[in-house]
Amino acid sequence: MVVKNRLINSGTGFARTGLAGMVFLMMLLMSSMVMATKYDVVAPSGTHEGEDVPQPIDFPHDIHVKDNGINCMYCHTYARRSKVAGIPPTSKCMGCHKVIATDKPRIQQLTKYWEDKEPPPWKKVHDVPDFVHFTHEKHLKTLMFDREFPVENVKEICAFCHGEVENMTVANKVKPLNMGFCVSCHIENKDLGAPGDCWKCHK
Amino acid sequence: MSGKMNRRSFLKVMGWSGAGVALTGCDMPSTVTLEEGKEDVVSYLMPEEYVIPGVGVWYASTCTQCAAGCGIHGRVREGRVLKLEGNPDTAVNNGKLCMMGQAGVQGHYNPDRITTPMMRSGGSLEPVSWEKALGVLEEKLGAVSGDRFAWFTGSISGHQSVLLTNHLDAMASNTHYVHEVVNNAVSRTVNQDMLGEANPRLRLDKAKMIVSFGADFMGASQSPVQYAGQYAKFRTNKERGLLVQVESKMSLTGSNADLWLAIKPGTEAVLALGMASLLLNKIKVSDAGIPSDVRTLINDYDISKVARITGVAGDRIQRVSQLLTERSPSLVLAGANVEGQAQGYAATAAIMMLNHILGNVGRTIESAGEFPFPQLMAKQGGTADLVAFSEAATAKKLDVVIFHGSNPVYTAPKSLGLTEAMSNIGFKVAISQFPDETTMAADLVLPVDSYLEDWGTQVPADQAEASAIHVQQPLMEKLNAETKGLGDILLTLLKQRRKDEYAQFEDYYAYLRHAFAAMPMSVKNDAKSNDEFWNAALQTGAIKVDVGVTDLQSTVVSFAAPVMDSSDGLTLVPSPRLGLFDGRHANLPWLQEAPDQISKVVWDSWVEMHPTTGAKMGIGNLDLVKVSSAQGSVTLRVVLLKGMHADAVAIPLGQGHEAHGRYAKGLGVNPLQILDATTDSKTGELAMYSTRVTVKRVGPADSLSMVRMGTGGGDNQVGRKLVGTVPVEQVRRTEGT
Amino acid sequence: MTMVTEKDINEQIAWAKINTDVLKSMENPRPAYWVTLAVCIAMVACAALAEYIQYTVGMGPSNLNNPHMWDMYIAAFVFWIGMSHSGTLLSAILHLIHADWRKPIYRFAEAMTTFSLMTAGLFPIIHLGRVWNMYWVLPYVSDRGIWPNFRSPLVWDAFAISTYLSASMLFLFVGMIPDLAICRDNTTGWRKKLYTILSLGWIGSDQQWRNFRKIYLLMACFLIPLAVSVHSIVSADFAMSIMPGWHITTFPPYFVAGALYSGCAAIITLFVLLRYFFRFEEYMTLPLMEKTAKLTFAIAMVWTYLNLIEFASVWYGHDIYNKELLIAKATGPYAWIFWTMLFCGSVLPFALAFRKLRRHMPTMFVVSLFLNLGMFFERWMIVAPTLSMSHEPHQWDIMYGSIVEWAIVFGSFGWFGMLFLIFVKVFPSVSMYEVKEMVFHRKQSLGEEDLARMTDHAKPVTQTTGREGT
Amino acid sequence: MSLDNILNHWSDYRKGAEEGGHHDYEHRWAMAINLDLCIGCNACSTACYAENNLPVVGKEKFEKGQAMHWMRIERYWDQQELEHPEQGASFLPMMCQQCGAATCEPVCPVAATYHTPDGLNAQVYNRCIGSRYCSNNCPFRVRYFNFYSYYESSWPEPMEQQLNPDISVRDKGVMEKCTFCVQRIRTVKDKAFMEDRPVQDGEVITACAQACPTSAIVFGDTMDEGSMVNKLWKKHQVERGIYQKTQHAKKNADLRGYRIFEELNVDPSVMYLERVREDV
Repeated sequence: MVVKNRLINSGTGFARTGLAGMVFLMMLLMSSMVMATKYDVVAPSGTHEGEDVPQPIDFPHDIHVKDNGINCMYCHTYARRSKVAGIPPTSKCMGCHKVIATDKPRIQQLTKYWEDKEPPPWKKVHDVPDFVHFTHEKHLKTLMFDREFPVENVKEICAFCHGEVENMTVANKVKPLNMGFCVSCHIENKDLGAPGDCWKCHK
Repeated sequence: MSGKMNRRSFLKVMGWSGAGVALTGCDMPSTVTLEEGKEDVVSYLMPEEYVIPGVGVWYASTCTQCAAGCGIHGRVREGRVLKLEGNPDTAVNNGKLCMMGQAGVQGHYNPDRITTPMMRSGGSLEPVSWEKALGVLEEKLGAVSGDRFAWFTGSISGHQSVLLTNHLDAMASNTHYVHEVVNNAVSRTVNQDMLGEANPRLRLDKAKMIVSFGADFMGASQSPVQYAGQYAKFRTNKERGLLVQVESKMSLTGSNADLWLAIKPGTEAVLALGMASLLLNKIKVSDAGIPSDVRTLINDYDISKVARITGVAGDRIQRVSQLLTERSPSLVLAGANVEGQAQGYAATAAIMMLNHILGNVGRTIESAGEFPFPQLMAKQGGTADLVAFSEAATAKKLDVVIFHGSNPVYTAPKSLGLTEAMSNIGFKVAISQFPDETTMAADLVLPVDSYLEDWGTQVPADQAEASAIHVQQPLMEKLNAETKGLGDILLTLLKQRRKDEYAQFEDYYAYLRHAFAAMPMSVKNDAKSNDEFWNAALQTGAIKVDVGVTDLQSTVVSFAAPVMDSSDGLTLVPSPRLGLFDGRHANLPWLQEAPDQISKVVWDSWVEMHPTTGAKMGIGNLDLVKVSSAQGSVTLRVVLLKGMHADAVAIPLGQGHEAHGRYAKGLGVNPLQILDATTDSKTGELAMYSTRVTVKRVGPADSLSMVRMGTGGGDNQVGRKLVGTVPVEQVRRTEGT
Repeated sequence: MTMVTEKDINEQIAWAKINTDVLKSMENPRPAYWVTLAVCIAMVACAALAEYIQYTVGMGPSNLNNPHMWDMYIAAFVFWIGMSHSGTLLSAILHLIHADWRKPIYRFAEAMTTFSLMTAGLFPIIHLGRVWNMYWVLPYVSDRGIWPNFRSPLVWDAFAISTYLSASMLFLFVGMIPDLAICRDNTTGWRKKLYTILSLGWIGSDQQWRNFRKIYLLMACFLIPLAVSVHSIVSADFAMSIMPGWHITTFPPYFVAGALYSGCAAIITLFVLLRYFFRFEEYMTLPLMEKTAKLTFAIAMVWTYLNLIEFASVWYGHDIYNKELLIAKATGPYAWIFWTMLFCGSVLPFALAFRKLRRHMPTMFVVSLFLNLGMFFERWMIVAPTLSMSHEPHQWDIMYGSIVEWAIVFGSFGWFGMLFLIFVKVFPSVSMYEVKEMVFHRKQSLGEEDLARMTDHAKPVTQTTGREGT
Repeated sequence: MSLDNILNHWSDYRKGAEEGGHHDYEHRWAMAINLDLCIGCNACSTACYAENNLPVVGKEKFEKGQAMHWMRIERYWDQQELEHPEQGASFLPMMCQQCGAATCEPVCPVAATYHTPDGLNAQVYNRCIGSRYCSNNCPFRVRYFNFYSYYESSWPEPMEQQLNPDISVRDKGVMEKCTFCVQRIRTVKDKAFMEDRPVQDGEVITACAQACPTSAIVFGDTMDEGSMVNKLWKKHQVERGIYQKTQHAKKNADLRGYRIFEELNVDPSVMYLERVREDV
């Protein structure tokens, strides 16, 4: 079923000869039957020169991810439950920073917000246009949970679209996140059930 | 309190992640290049477990768009309420919601909402602070006492109503004017006299046949959604219900009748008596319990006479009467056009009598039972209070009046002279959401929360099988910091009078929590704690109340013989409609743009007239005409419709606002303005349907904003099968229904 | 039709005279010219303004509405496409069948073809809701990997029209080369530069003539099927739909006939104008007008016949919607347009059957204008009523375009006029070398051959002309 | 409509609607509307405005016929010969019929409208260039075109806060139409996907069906055997596919189910049940 749907609704794709197409589809059929989950994902290609976005607090991703090895989904906890990854609630930050590194200026900044009962006005870095329906949860499910991909390495999957955030302080857009970017990946990963139907993403 | 803090925190409006507020990028350039860091994304301070950004959450509350008090579910996302649906847990509307309810959000987000308190300085209303406003109010209220102070509201129920009553007797006053244009006041009186209950429970779904004398129960009625739901059952019953509608202007209900009979306006009582005489004298139904004078009255109305007076064919009357006896239990209903006659009481009584004769009482008209919290029950309005109010005002009997949820300046006929009388009232306070006519006439304006921002309880007057108290809770944070909830305002006013008694309640929320806690165990259905009961109530949006079982009495009161108004001219039918209703919703664009169900006109007023009547006066479709009564005249366009009696013209309510925001202002005309001030002797209700008018053509045909019917083809199916119609026999055969 | 036919052209006319006459027509425009040109430009300006409004505000101001998603724009589009067929007919088809009487008049017809195509091409673009995305109908490789819908007649249009336009432009240009050479040799200043470039170093050598003839013939052959296909495809815009009044099998021939019809009518109009203003009486002679008129008459009859076929097939067919629509057309709010169309299209052409009238230029002028009016109404009658009275009675409605819409439609005439006026002053609107051929052949047929005398006469004018006849 | 799609599925494309077209469906969303219960009250229409960010065009534009009501209630008077319409009015809720053999799809030059594996006629707003051919070729006339840019005029501050984030706000020059509330379908399907289960019947409900006070509208998946809507279609012997097929299926001509303009072979996804009236 999965395969069939992919065939009929490939609303996108590059020109290729009918023969090649047929052969390709044959391969798809067999392969997806044999080892449905055992696929290595082809990461989308493309780079983007994102400008530096000044944030209320220069949140150092590198320290949290690289040095302290905190999992992305620990803070961006909505990613697996919702279409948006979400910004961690201030309470979560304070969970640790009531005690940790309280002497650091940035932490004091944070604490100030906390005491004023005002969440920091974070700026959006990664965004898709409002007419696009993108869900983090489905991508995580297909790319990670369904493939028994080790959760601790989730950052490799996040990196597909967000780049290596572990090496940034304030996150910075390094992938184009435009239609071509999405489409190329969806075509490459058809066998993971990446849909080609326009209405899957356009709303 | 803490519970509340959390609540507010999760009601916080978040960053609108993809809220569709930005354009689609359909404009050029065709691909949106998103700049990073332009949009804010606000995170929660402390999230509730069940609130996930990007996922809509549904909260139960209660609709206050009309007096029906349907339960609603509001879809909240990122702290904004987006869409209202019916609440499946409330029996009144179980899961359904009418167009007015749907448009509730537009009232809430309306650009013309009043955002700050205003006080009249010099000629105009100037913004002031709450402190100032309340200070002045306290002083004014201090200066007045007894009946020189009054509240003027629309139908009101629940704990707000309780507080209001308490405030009245804190002011040692007992003048509370309750005014509704769309009302069933006369029927309530008649029911009270004949059945012993003002609001018995109508069971359309149990009836095998309904004869409705202009009762638009699915349209502008006391509980449209509830009766529409009952109608659906009525139609889908094993034995499909038969609906006969007798009226002089086709209503929404009439347009769904199996048999629609046009009757000469004002002669409904005669028809009822005629049917009674058929039933008693021809078909020999028992006349037990009918007072002798009524019995003799009935005998005067033989079929031929009735047919002559009403203009309804005799054989039709006979057939319908015959069917009524065959299709038992049936239900006979009297509508606003019957109640709103010079002899409204008598006419309504005559019609209700048929239910007695046919033995419908107790079968399709049930007792609503004993509601355990009488103080919470709805104070339903009528027009009698409007008359009383304008008299009091004219007689300079009022010093301070507080208006809420009603717009008398707009709804009162000129003949009542209210507009002038308003100036006789020393100090007029309007607790209002929109700058409507009354609010603009007030000296002090207090901005009130929309019902989607406010706490409260509503008790529907027309309860469904299971009686209930409906809970109203804020679905989002206040749009404007300056507005206050009605309950909170009432509470503040009470604190001004009875500090000691009400000081304990920090705000209306606290009061409600207290009141709920105080409720008897019977309604708490074994909730462990008060909090649990409270949360359950918020979740379901309703508290089921056991009203026990009582029986209705079935008597017939003696009523005056119908007097035919022989004066010439056409009778004006000021028809309310689902949508703009009595004009209160004229500021909701969705409802302005929703075509009138029958004439399909939008954004305007029009006068409906039968083609023959038009032909007689040389008036064509869409001509500009002047409709004049003794009280004045309005000029508007004609729509020729066959769903009219030749002696009647109908002008829909709702338009003709001089204020009430950008969407309402300056559109169409207000037929209420030209009504006579005659009242029904027995109930004092305005006889809204007895005004005689003349129609004169003053201009050529021109376009009226109607759904496109340029070639006139739009009115009929020109042989295509768009809406197929089949006889009921065929359906019985195929579907066995 | 009398047996004593006078000559299509006076074969005694000297080649030199031909050159001078034609070249003269290209020089020192009279005030009338400037005025007309100004008027045309003004019309274009109005249209541009209207289009600007439409572009910024949206399609709303054009009064298009739910039933009428298309209106005058598409009608005008079809009209102009139709206009473009005559040129091909005269130059290509008649060329193949060796009807040499075409020679004096095919040049401006061809120009007409090109320019009306350039006008027609604008309309599908103008009527788009999002003009800035028009290139999406062309297949091009992008990282999104999306393509146009090759099943849609509009895409076929895009291909067909662009092909036809480029082909007809090329045909016009190639056909002009020898004349351009003549212009080159008889002008100075910017004109000389221009013609030098355009004439591609034509010296009239035998080799060049041989190639020229080959390529010209080849293109003629190529152009004819193209012309037919283009209008068939345009007709597909309607015939491929399921709407009553559009979903009609006979549309392709019907459209082609209509196209040739309006084209010929337009030729007559311009024939008269050029003959009068440029004093081309000697080249655009009455017999030629007669021939053109007869041709037009024949085509008019074909068109009428196809009309009747359509009516009959609708009338006796089972498509009730279609039949209702036909009746509505004839009796409903559009009746006046419908009957005007039939009168102008089928009755009026009988004027062309009378020799007297055929030879009376003012009459021909007026008649030809009315023929085209009829053709314009025909297009209107194809587009509008179907939308007004389609399947869904609730959406029935009549609608007449707004000022914006009409401004753009009229502007298109200005646009066409402008292009044509510029053409006639920059390029020879009568083909000199072909007229010379014609004269030469007519002489031959008369058995008089005096090349020498002719060339002598020709000498003073230009060096090259000497070799031209050969 | 991509090139590889044509190349790969050429033979599929040549399949007629009677053979299910070139589609291989996951779902086939469909409706059954009981006209006997439709009272013409406009609840569905207004609900649609609320759900789908439909602009309010105002008096003048409405007069011009540029209104944007995806769900419109048509009112017809039968018995024209009588002096009064004694059997009331005939109401018809008319929205996009999501045809199986939709006539709007093949004519769109840029394939902005196409058929989804859910059996819906998708309209991709961003792809649309506004040729309006689709609307011209729609026998039901249910496609609405953005003749203006309504964003400022129709949602003045703070009304834009009511806009539904799950569906975009269309700008000028774009065609739009009823989508069977695809955003609701999408949400439910995502949910089902996350829970590795099929979509349940009744889980997806369109705004109109949810609002309808008389429950005249039933929405569901005709490929789900147990679904309410499928049962209704079966009961009334109306089948997907074109005329001949449906006529063949309809053994009992007296059954109330029918599809509008069946004879045009567009295979609508909306089945109407005839209005019932009793002669008195």
